[in-house]
Amino acid sequence: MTDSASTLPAPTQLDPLRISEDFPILASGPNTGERLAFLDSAASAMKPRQVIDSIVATYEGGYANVHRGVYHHAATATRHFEGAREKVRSFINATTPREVIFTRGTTEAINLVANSWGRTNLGPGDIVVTTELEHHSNLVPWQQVCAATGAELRFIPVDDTGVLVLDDLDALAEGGTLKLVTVVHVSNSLGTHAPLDLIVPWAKSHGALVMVDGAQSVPHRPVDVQALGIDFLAFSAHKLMGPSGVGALWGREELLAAMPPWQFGGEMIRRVEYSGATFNDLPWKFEAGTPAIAEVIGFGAALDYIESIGGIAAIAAHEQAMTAYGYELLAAIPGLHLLGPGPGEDRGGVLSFTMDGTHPHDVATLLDARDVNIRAGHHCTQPLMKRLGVHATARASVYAYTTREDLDRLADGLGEVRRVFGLA
Amino acid sequence: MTDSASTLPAPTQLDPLRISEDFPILASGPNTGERLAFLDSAASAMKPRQVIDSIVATYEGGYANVHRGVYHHAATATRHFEGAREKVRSFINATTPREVIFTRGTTEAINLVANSWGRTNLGPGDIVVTTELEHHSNLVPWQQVCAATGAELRFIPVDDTGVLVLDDLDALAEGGTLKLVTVVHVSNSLGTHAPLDLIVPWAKSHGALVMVDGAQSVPHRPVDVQALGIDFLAFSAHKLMGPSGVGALWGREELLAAMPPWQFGGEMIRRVEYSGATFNDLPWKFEAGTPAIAEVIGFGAALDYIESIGGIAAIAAHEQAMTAYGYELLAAIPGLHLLGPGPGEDRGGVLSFTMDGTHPHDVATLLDARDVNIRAGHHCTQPLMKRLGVHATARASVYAYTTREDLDRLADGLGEVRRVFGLA
Amino acid sequence: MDDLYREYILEHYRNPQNYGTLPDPTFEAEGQNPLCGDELHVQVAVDDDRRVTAVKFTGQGCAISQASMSILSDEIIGKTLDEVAAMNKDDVVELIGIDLTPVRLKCALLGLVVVKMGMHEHAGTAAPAGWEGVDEISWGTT
Amino acid sequence: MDDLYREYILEHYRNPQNYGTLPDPTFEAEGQNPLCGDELHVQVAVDDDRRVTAVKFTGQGCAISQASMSILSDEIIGKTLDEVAAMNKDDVVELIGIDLTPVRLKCALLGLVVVKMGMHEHAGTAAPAGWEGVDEISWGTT
Ligand SMILES: Cc1ncc(COP(=O)(O)O)c(C=O)c1O
Ligand SMILES: Cc1ncc(COP(=O)(O)O)c(C=O)c1O
Repeated sequence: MTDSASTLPAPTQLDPLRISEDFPILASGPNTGERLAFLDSAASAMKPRQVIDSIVATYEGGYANVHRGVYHHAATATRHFEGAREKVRSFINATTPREVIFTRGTTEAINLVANSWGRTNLGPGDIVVTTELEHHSNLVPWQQVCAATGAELRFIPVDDTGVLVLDDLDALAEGGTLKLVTVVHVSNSLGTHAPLDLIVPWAKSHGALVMVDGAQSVPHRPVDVQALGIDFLAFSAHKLMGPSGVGALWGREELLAAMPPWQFGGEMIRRVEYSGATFNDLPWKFEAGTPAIAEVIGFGAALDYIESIGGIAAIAAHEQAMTAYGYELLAAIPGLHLLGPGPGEDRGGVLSFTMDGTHPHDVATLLDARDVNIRAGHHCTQPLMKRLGVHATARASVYAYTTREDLDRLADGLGEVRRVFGLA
Repeated sequence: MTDSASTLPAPTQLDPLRISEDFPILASGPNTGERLAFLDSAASAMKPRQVIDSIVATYEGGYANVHRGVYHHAATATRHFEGAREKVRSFINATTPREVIFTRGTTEAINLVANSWGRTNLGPGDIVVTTELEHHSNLVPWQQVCAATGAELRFIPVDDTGVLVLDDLDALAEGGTLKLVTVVHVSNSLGTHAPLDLIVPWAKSHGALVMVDGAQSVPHRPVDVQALGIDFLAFSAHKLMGPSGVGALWGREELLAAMPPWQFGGEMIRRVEYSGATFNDLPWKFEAGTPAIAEVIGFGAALDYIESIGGIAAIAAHEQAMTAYGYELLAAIPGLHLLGPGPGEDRGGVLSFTMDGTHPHDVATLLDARDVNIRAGHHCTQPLMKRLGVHATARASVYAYTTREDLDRLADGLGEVRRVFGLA
Repeated sequence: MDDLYREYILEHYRNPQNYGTLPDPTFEAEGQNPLCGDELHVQVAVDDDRRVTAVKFTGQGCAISQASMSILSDEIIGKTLDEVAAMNKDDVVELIGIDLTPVRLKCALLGLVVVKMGMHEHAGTAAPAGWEGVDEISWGTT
Repeated sequence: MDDLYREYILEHYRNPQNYGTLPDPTFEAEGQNPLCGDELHVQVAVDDDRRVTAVKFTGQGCAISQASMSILSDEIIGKTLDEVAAMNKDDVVELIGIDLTPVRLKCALLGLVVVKMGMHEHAGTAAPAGWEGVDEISWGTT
C-alpha cells in the first residue's frame, strides 16, 4: 500500500486453527457439536482463554476498587488498570496515556465527545460532516447535538456500491463553518474503508477536527492516531476479543484538556465543596464513578493476546485472505448479491449479501442449525440500508480465528438454504 | 422495627467462614498468607466463585452480542441478559423489568437522571434538596444540573455525629418549588441511615420526586422500592459481590417513559433516518450501544448468590451483629474516636474512625502489612469531612463474609499501630 | 434443517393465503419489526356480530412473519373479535408449530400484534405503546 | 510491620526538621493531596547564587508526607535551584528508604511537588497542571 511496504518484514502468517484452540466457545457448536463457524465477529468477537483468565485472575487474586486504596490488592488492581491504559496507548500509538479515556464502548465514547466537545463548540452556522455509512452510534448523537446547538449535520454520500463519493467535498463546507468531520473508519455493514488520507487533509484545510469511529478498524488493522492525523478515536474492547462493558475514547491531549467533564461523581473530582467542585486531571476527569475494573484489565489482556498471536498487521493480512476467499465462494452462488466494495479493494472483513427468494433472517436461522453464525438485519445502519434499497442483509464477518472451512460451511449452508426454499 | 416483626420467620443465621470458602481471594492474604481480613467492602465487595463462574460460563458457552442475533448463542446471551433484569426487578420489588436500566454503576445512574430528568424538569425557582452526607456521585451531578438550569441545590444538614437533622425540613422548600429530594440511603462514610419513612412523605407533600442513592443500602439490607414509595433508585453491582462495570437505575415507569433518552446509538433506537430518529421502548431507550453483557449476567448471578446464602435480610442481620461487635472493640481502644451514629442506632456496617496521634493513611498502611484491609481518606465525601472537622478517616466495613476474627485482627492491628507510633 | 422450516411454513410463504386488499375493511393497521424490516399491512372485515368475515394482508419480510400472517389470517376468519383479542403468543406458536428463538418469535408474532393494534384503534382503546411494548414478547420470559 | 515505618521516618514525623515559617522567603507554595487531605505550605529562601539557604514548612497529614518533607528540607538546603529542579521521584524514594504503594508514594512526593510548583511560580514558567499532572506520579509506570 505504501512505497516502503517492501522493506517491512512480512507479517506473521496466522494459523487460525491453532488460534481457535484458545477459544473455548469455538470448540463445539450448540446445535451440532461440530466446531462453531462463528462469522459474526463484527457484532462482537469471541474471547480467548487468556482474556477469560485475566478476569478470573483479577477477581481471584488482585481485586479491589482502584486509585484510592492503600492496601496491597488496591495497589495491584490500580497498577493493572493503569497498565491497561498504557497498553491501549501503545496499541494506537497515542503520545500519552492521559489521552486514553475508558468508556463502556464506542457508543459512550462518541456520546462523550458529542456532549462535552459538541455542546461547548457547536452553534448556529456550524457544520458537522459525517457519512451515509454511519452506524447509528455515530449518527444519532450528532443529530441530537446538532438539533440542540443549531449546528447543521451534512453527509458525505455513498454510491450504489456503498463507497464514499468524495468528488464534491467542498460543497459540504459551504455556507457555514466546518467544525467537525466524524467518519466510520470501516463500515460494519459493508466493509467500506473510509479514505482518511483524503478526508483528514480536507477537514484540516477547513480548520475542522476529525473524529473516527474505529469500532471496526481498531480490532482488525493497524490504527496509528498520530500517523492518521486525527483528533478523536472511539472503539470497543468487546469487538477485539476483550470483555464486554468497556471501550475507549482517544483524544488529543490539548482538546481533552479544554473540554468540560461530561459525567460527574467520584474519581473525576479534585476538590468538592457543598457549593461546587473542581475536576481532576486527564484522563480521570472523564471517568466518573467506579470504572469497569476487571474489564479494563481484560481489555489490556486482549491487546496482549493480539500481540502474542502475531500482532494486528498479521490479523489484517489473515482477514484479507479470508475475505477474498469468502467473497469468491459467495459470488459463485446463483442469486446471491454481495454488497459493498469489490474483492480487490481496500475493505474490511465483512461480507454483506442478499439472496433472491430468501430473507436474511431465514438465511441466518437455517445456517444456525448447522452452527454457522451470521448476522441478519440492518446492522444498526437503517438509513444506509434504505439508501442502498434493501431492507436487511445477511452479513458474515471474519477474524483471527476464521478458517477457510468456516467459509466453506457458510457456502454449503447457503446452498442448502436455496434447496429449502425451492431455489435449487 | 415494625410491629409485625415478631411474626416474620427469623432470617437464616449466616456462617461467614462457610461463605468465605466461596471467595478465592479471601483464602490467603498477599502479605502474610493468612486469611485476608477484607474490611473494605463499602468500596467494592469481593466476588464469590459463583459470580466468577457465571462470567466464565458466558464467555465459554453462551456469549454473543444481545438482542439482534438470530443464532443460538445470541438467543442464550439475550435470555440470560434479560433474565438478569428480571432478577434485579425482583430483588428491589419493582413492578416490571421495564423499570430497570443497566448502567455502569451508581454514578452513571445518577448522571442519567440528572441529565435526562433534570434538564427537562428543572428551571429557575425550582429546588433540589439533598443532604450533607452525600457521596460526590450524588452531589456533583446535581451541582452541575442546578447550575445549568438555574435551579437551587439545598442541603438537609447533619449534626456533629453525622445524623440528619430533620427539624426544619419545611424551610428547605420555602421560596421556590421543591422538585426533587435526592438522598443517600446509607452513608458510605459514616453508616448513617437516612430515615426515608420521614423524608419521602415530606417530599411527596410538596409534590417532589425522591431519588435514593442505594449504593450502600441495596447490597446490605432489604430495599423495596414500592414499600419505600420512592421514584428513582441507583446502585452498583460491584458493591453487592457482582462484577465491576455494571449497575442499575430503577425508576417508576411513567417517569422513565416521559424522560428523553440521554445517550444515543445502537439498541436504543426504533427507527433512524439521516434526518432524525425515534426511540425504543423502556428499558432499552436508556441503554445505548452494546451493553455490559457478561457483567449484567454476572450481576444476576450475584443476586442469586445472595439468595443462596440466606437472602438479604440474613446478610443485614449478620452485618448488624458484626458492626456491633466491631464497634465495641474499637470503642475500647484509647484515643480512638468513632464517627457516625452510635451502636444501637439503625446504621450501616461502616465503622469510621480517627485515632489520636496517627493519620488514617498510616493506619491503613500498617494494617495492610497484616493483611487487614481498610480504607483511609475522605471516602468521596469531602464536604462532609470538612463539616465534621476531619481531614480523613479510617473506615472498616463489613459484609456477608466478615468474621469476628477479622474484627479482632483489626483491633489487634490498631494496638500495634499505637505501639509503632509510640502511643502505647 | 428442513425440520426448522416445515413444508407447511414454506408453502404459506410461497403462496400466502388471503394476500391482497379488501374493498371495504372494517379496520386496518400496519406494523413493522424494526429489528429486521418485516412489514405487514392488514385489513379486517367484521359483521354485525363482531365476527371476522374477511382478512387481507400485504407485506414483505421473512418466511416466518409472512407465513405466520398467512396462517393467522385463515385462523381468525370466523372468530369473533373477543376471541381474537384472547389470542396470545402461545396460540401463534402452536399455529406455526416450529421452535423459534426470541428474535424470530418477534417475526412470528408481528401478524397478531398488527391485528390487535388495528382492533384497539378501531375500538378507541389505548393500544400497547408499540411493537416492542407488547408484553408477550418480553425477552425475560421466553 | 516496624520495617515499614522505620524509626527514622517516625522520628522525622514526631520531630520534623525545619518546621515553621521564614520571615522573608524568596518564594513559597502550598499544595494538597486531595486523595488523603495531606497539606503542606513550604517557604524557601535563596541567595544570589540561586542556592537554597533556608526552608521552612507547615502542614498536616500522614507520617509519610510530613516526614518526607522534613527529610527533603534538610536535603535541599545548600543545593542550587537547578539541582533541586533535577530531583525526581527516585531521589525521594531513596531519601526516605521505604517501599511504598503508588497511593502512598503520592504522599511521599507531595513535598517535592510543592517545592517545584513554588520554583515554577517564582521563575514565571508554566507549572505542571496540578498535583496529579506531575509525570513522575503517573500510575502506569510504577
Ligand atoms: C453512597 C455511595 N454513592 C455512590 C457511590 C458511587 O458508586 P459507583 O462508584 O459504583 O458509581 C458509592 C461508591 O463509591 C457510594 O458509596
Ligand atoms: C461501526 C460501528 N460503530 C459503532 C458501534 C457501536 O459499538 P458499541 O456497541 O460497542 O458501543 C459498532 C458496533 O456495534 C460499529 O460496528
